[in-house]
Amino acid sequence: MSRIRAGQPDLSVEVGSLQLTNPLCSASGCFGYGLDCDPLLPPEVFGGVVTKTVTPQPRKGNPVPRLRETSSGLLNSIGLENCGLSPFILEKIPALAARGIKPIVSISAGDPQGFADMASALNREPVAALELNLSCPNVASAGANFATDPGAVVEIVAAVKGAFTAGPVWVKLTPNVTDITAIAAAAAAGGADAVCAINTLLGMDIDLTTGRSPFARTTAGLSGPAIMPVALAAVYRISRSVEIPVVGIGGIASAEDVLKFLAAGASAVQVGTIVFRDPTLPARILDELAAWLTERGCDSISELETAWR
Amino acid sequence: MSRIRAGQPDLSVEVGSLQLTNPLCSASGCFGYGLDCDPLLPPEVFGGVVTKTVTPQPRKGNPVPRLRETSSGLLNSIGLENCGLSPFILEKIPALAARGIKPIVSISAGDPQGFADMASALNREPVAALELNLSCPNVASAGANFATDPGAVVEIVAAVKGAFTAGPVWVKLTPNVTDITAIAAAAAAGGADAVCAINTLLGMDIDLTTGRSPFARTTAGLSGPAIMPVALAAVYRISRSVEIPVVGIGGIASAEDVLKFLAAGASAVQVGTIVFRDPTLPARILDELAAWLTERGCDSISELETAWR
Amino acid sequence: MRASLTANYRRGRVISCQPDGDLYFDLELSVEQETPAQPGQFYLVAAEESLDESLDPLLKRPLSILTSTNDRLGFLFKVVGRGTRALARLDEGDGLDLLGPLGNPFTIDAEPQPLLVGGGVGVPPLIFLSQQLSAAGIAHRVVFAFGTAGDIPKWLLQGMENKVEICTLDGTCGFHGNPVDYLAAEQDRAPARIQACGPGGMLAALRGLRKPGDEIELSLEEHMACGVGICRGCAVPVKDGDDWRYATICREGPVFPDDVLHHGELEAPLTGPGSACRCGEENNE
Amino acid sequence: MRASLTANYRRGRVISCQPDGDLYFDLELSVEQETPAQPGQFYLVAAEESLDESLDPLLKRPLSILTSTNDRLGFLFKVVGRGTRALARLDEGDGLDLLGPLGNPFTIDAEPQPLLVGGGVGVPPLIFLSQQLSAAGIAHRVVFAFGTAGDIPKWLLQGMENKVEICTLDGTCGFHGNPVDYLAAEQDRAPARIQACGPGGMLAALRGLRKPGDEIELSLEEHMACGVGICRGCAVPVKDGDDWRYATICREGPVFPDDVLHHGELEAPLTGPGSACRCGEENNE
Ligand SMILES: Cc1cc2nc3c(=O)[nH]c(=O)nc-3n(C[C@H](O)[C@H](O)[C@H](O)COP(=O)(O)OP(=O)(O)OC[C@H]3O[C@@H](n4cnc5c(N)ncnc54)[C@H](O)[C@@H]3O)c2cc1C
Ligand SMILES: Cc1cc2nc3c(=O)[nH]c(=O)nc-3n(C[C@H](O)[C@H](O)[C@H](O)COP(=O)(O)OP(=O)(O)OC[C@H]3O[C@@H](n4cnc5c(N)ncnc54)[C@H](O)[C@@H]3O)c2cc1C
Ligand SMILES: Cc1cc2nc3c(=O)[nH]c(=O)nc-3n(C[C@H](O)[C@H](O)[C@H](O)COP(=O)(O)O)c2cc1C
Ligand SMILES: Cc1cc2nc3c(=O)[nH]c(=O)nc-3n(C[C@H](O)[C@H](O)[C@H](O)COP(=O)(O)O)c2cc1C
Ligand code: FES
Ligand code: FES
Repeated sequence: MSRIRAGQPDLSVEVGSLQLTNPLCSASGCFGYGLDCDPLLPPEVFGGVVTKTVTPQPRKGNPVPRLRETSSGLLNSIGLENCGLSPFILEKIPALAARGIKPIVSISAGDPQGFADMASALNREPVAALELNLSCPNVASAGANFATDPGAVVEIVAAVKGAFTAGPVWVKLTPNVTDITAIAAAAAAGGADAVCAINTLLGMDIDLTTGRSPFARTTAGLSGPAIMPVALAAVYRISRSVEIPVVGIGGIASAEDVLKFLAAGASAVQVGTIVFRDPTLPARILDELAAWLTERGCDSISELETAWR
Repeated sequence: MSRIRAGQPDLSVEVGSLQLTNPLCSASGCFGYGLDCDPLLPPEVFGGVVTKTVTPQPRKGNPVPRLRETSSGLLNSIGLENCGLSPFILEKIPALAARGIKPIVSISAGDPQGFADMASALNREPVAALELNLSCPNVASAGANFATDPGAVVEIVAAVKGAFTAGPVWVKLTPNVTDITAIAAAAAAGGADAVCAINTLLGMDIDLTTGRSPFARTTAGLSGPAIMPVALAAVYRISRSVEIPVVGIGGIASAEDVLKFLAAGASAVQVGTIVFRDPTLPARILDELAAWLTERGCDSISELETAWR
Repeated sequence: MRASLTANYRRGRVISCQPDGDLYFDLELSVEQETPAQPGQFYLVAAEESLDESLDPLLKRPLSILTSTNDRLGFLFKVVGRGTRALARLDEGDGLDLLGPLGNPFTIDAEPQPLLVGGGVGVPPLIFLSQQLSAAGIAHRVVFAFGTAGDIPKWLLQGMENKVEICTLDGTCGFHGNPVDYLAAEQDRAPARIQACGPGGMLAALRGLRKPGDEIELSLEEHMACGVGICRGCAVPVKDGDDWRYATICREGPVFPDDVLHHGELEAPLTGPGSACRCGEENNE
Repeated sequence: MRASLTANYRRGRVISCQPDGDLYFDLELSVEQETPAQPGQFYLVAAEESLDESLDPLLKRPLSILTSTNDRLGFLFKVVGRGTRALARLDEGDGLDLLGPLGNPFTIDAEPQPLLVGGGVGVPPLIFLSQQLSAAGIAHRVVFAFGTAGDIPKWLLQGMENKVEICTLDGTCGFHGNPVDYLAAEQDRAPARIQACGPGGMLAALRGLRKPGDEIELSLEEHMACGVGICRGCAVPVKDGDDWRYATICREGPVFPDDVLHHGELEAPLTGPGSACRCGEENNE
């Protein structure tokens, strides 16, 4: 990709075959369907727009409360509230396309066939990539989920790859496993073009007026700066164990954080929770990223390595 | 246990057969051998004094840096630096005994026999309980550790139970597993008297001057308030899946936090990292715990349930 | 739902932050390029630039707009936890990050006659509403409820004393009891536009007072993260044809016409732990 | 190692917090029941009570004692990150939590003549030491190094100008270069007690200057958590008979006689990333 402005460092990155104008993508679930926060935070800011996970059918989501703040973290139990695949294809994708944006579409389904069906429906649409959300912690079936089972991961990814040829397929991993590199390897074995790490950590809170969890589903997903060290370790370990690129996610709140993920082995990153604190932050992060590179004499992200030699 | 002062609520708790004067114990590794911080933080404050993990032989520990702060968290890579079992028995236990304190002794060894040998050496000593540290994340053998392997857990616990009859045996669990309740069940099957959850999360940092982890061993253990939601979920899930008591650990920084762990199902708790921020905090937490109970008309911790009915 | 956000991200500077009564703080700010705000709208508020120094607390806190003029913003808040405790410490000249104005306002209309009912932290938007109604020459009633006389933010209510009918739960000032009991006693009340903000229990009970010709607008509360509808955290069930769906309080509310809300399976409290429809098989996130 | 801690946990109140030069801040506090402190000792410092409002940053920050009288404490610090940025914002009257005095001081002795060598944030304890030496009538030299003239905390060095020999790395003031080059030029220097605090590289190089009769005391730095020897976080290898062991800088240091340190496998920098013995098979924690 060419430089945006003369004299400014080139922030573009490649995640495998996918070129992004900058390494900062929106994390699924933290930016709606890409235009919901416009014009406060226009989707054009992001190198890639990952949309809220859609499922084959619409989902109402979980009862309130759905949020609790923890120390430097956020617990959420939204319950995959989404409009379902058809309205997504009929309304959300065209709205983005009208702005010249091809989203990275996060999908989730109940079985490999469900994933494959969604993937083939999306194969005809202007989308940049698919992101498979296998990693919702705490599903109704007591903690068990696809993303903890290497066999299921291979099967789902292979099914999606068979159905989707319009772009790369990313697989989003849960940190709630004994060895995340084994799941990453399964994704690669299934044919994934990249893995994204991490989804939320399994967490909980207690409401001291009742002595019980505030959440209807008891546990919830922990995100935000609190989890960044866990995410960095995951990205580092995965990037040294599989050949496919890694997209880093978890707690990013500054340009320094982005650089830490790139140094740990990520090809790009996603920001989620911190955008709730300050929707103007993504733009500021990119400015600071450019300034950091310039200070160290790097003309582009690809020259980052030289700053550390 | 009788009340300390008339009119003050009774803070004593039972962890199985072990009576503690209050639910607040020191976490292993965060309080030395019990007297190292005296008189600033006298060991008598704690309901139970869990000592730094000792190994059969002394260990020098890891090179510096060993610490990095993260958002509301602390990464450590101390490397199990300890004096070894013999000096511990010859010097540390008698020093505590002279103060009338029987420690809860954290031990770790390279194999089940090693654990059993340590346990029988300690069986003749004035100790209140053993805590088995199976859960050091990130050992040299690439992530593999006893605490992630239910079979190993059963074997080690059974070996220790055969060798140690002087008091209960607690098993400390790592959160870095797909299903912590399976490991807790293995501990129970091996004969453990209680499980302690959680040890540190696998984490990492990057030094932006080098682009590399500051730690010689790359990854490190994450503790502090950042991890409390993960610990609460673990305690909740474990306490509903095994019959033995659970000791809650992870990020506790206030009386409210202690109450949350008790509500989630813990019989007692341990405080670690936060003591580094403020060594006077444990005493203050106990005062606030007493005040909280009094306000809600509870005469003792055992009446806590009534506050939530 | 509005097509796009009119909210802005902006800086404010503290003019004053003073205790008012035993529980509340009055916070007055000067702001750059203030967007005109209407009663019922709110801001997300946090100490300025704290992201560089501290990521705990992580999120902004929602506060209803109490006053809004060209370059001034006023809030009234109660200290309940860490975020509001930090706000209470603000000194003159300190900076704030502000996102807003957010959400949809109360209706301003003379017919039926507005009856404002506020409890606790629900009072600020109704003070603002009352002032706007008065400015528009619209006759209205104001009923405010507090726990006890000492809680009443007296400084703030200066000039409104004659207009406000006060209830205290302990009877130390005005009517002894909650505003629902107070109003329930009025057998022959004329049809009113009941505009209410306060605890979920109060709002739910108010609905029981409905008489023919009444219109009811309720301003709801829930923990918020984004404040702009993208996190889906602040959900409330609303009618959706024959079905229902979750609306976001921050974007589609906080003010809802009562008859839009889906009360089907709801227990007494409108929102809050254990209140909304616990309908089955959803996953987290 | 001392048998028990003489440190206390106490509160301080800001008398003033002022920039001094382009990099440093002078912080003066009043404290309750101050324990007499000696040059080389330090405190762990954090904004008061912030635990109730924020757990980030989590830990206190170590700062060397610059001045210590009955009820006054002085520090000089450089803003490098979040913790020191927060300290730089302190206003008169703000509260601080303090743990200290911690660690072991420099030796105060006339023979051999003390030669104080400080670089950057290593300067404060040596200013304190110089004052104590002067008070005890002990003749000594002081060599301080800064990056550039603008960095020099001039306000602080008032009254010491005649005594201090200044080096700047860019030559904008005093000797052009680092203090090691400066001292290396002195072929016929008399035996000295070199008492140094500063960057690891400087300390390591200073050891290369040793002449017969010299005694060297180095004050070391490392990230700290507890400050009292219980977390084992601030380790430095020291001799232990024929072997070596990790000592804690907070409890057994920060001042170490050079010949106690175990330099065997060490590269140039004394502490810091990649510097100490990476000896094999230890686990974390
Ligand atoms: C649209 C809207 C307008 C509001 N206007 C005002 C106002 O004008 N004045 C005022 O004093 N308060 C108002 N609130 C409530 C205020 O936002 C909360 O009291 C505040 O966020 C608590 O933050 P904290 O960090 O002090 O408390 P925390 O430490 O986060 O929590 C302390 C307690 O408050 C509860 N709480 C926290 N956030 C909320 C919330 N958003 N809604 C309900 N309960 C909560 C928690 O469950 C907990 O019990 C409003 C809330 C909303 C959603
Ligand atoms: C015994 C002792 C005495 C000290 N005395 C002084 C003093 O008098 N004046 C002064 O300005 N500074 C002094 N320091 C250094 C000071 O403690 C650190 O600069 C401070 O803790 C950084 O905190 P921060 O939150 O601002 O930076 P962080 O955000 O924590 O880190 C910013 C940068 O500083 C580095 N850093 C952080 N802590 C330390 C540390 N303890 N040692 C070395 N590097 C660190 C980090 O690696 C990072 O590169 C002393 C340190 C020690 C151990
Ligand atoms: C409110 C909320 C909703 C989320 N919804 C989704 C989702 O629908 N699909 C998904 O894959 N991840 C979802 N996530 C997880 C984020 O995409 C991200 O993996 C996680 O929050 C960690 O990043 P962060 O710390 O930057 O937020 C959600 C997170 C939050 C906070
Ligand atoms: C510096 C440090 C050293 C530790 N050493 C040990 C140890 O030796 N053995 C052990 O079982 N846990 C050790 N831990 C883990 C703690 O006991 C505790 O499980 C963890 O820190 C979570 O609790 P916290 O958040 O209250 O610190 C250590 C933790 C820290 C921070
Ligand atoms: S707070 Fe995010 S949707 Fe309302
Ligand atoms: S800081 Fe804990 S041992 Fe030195």
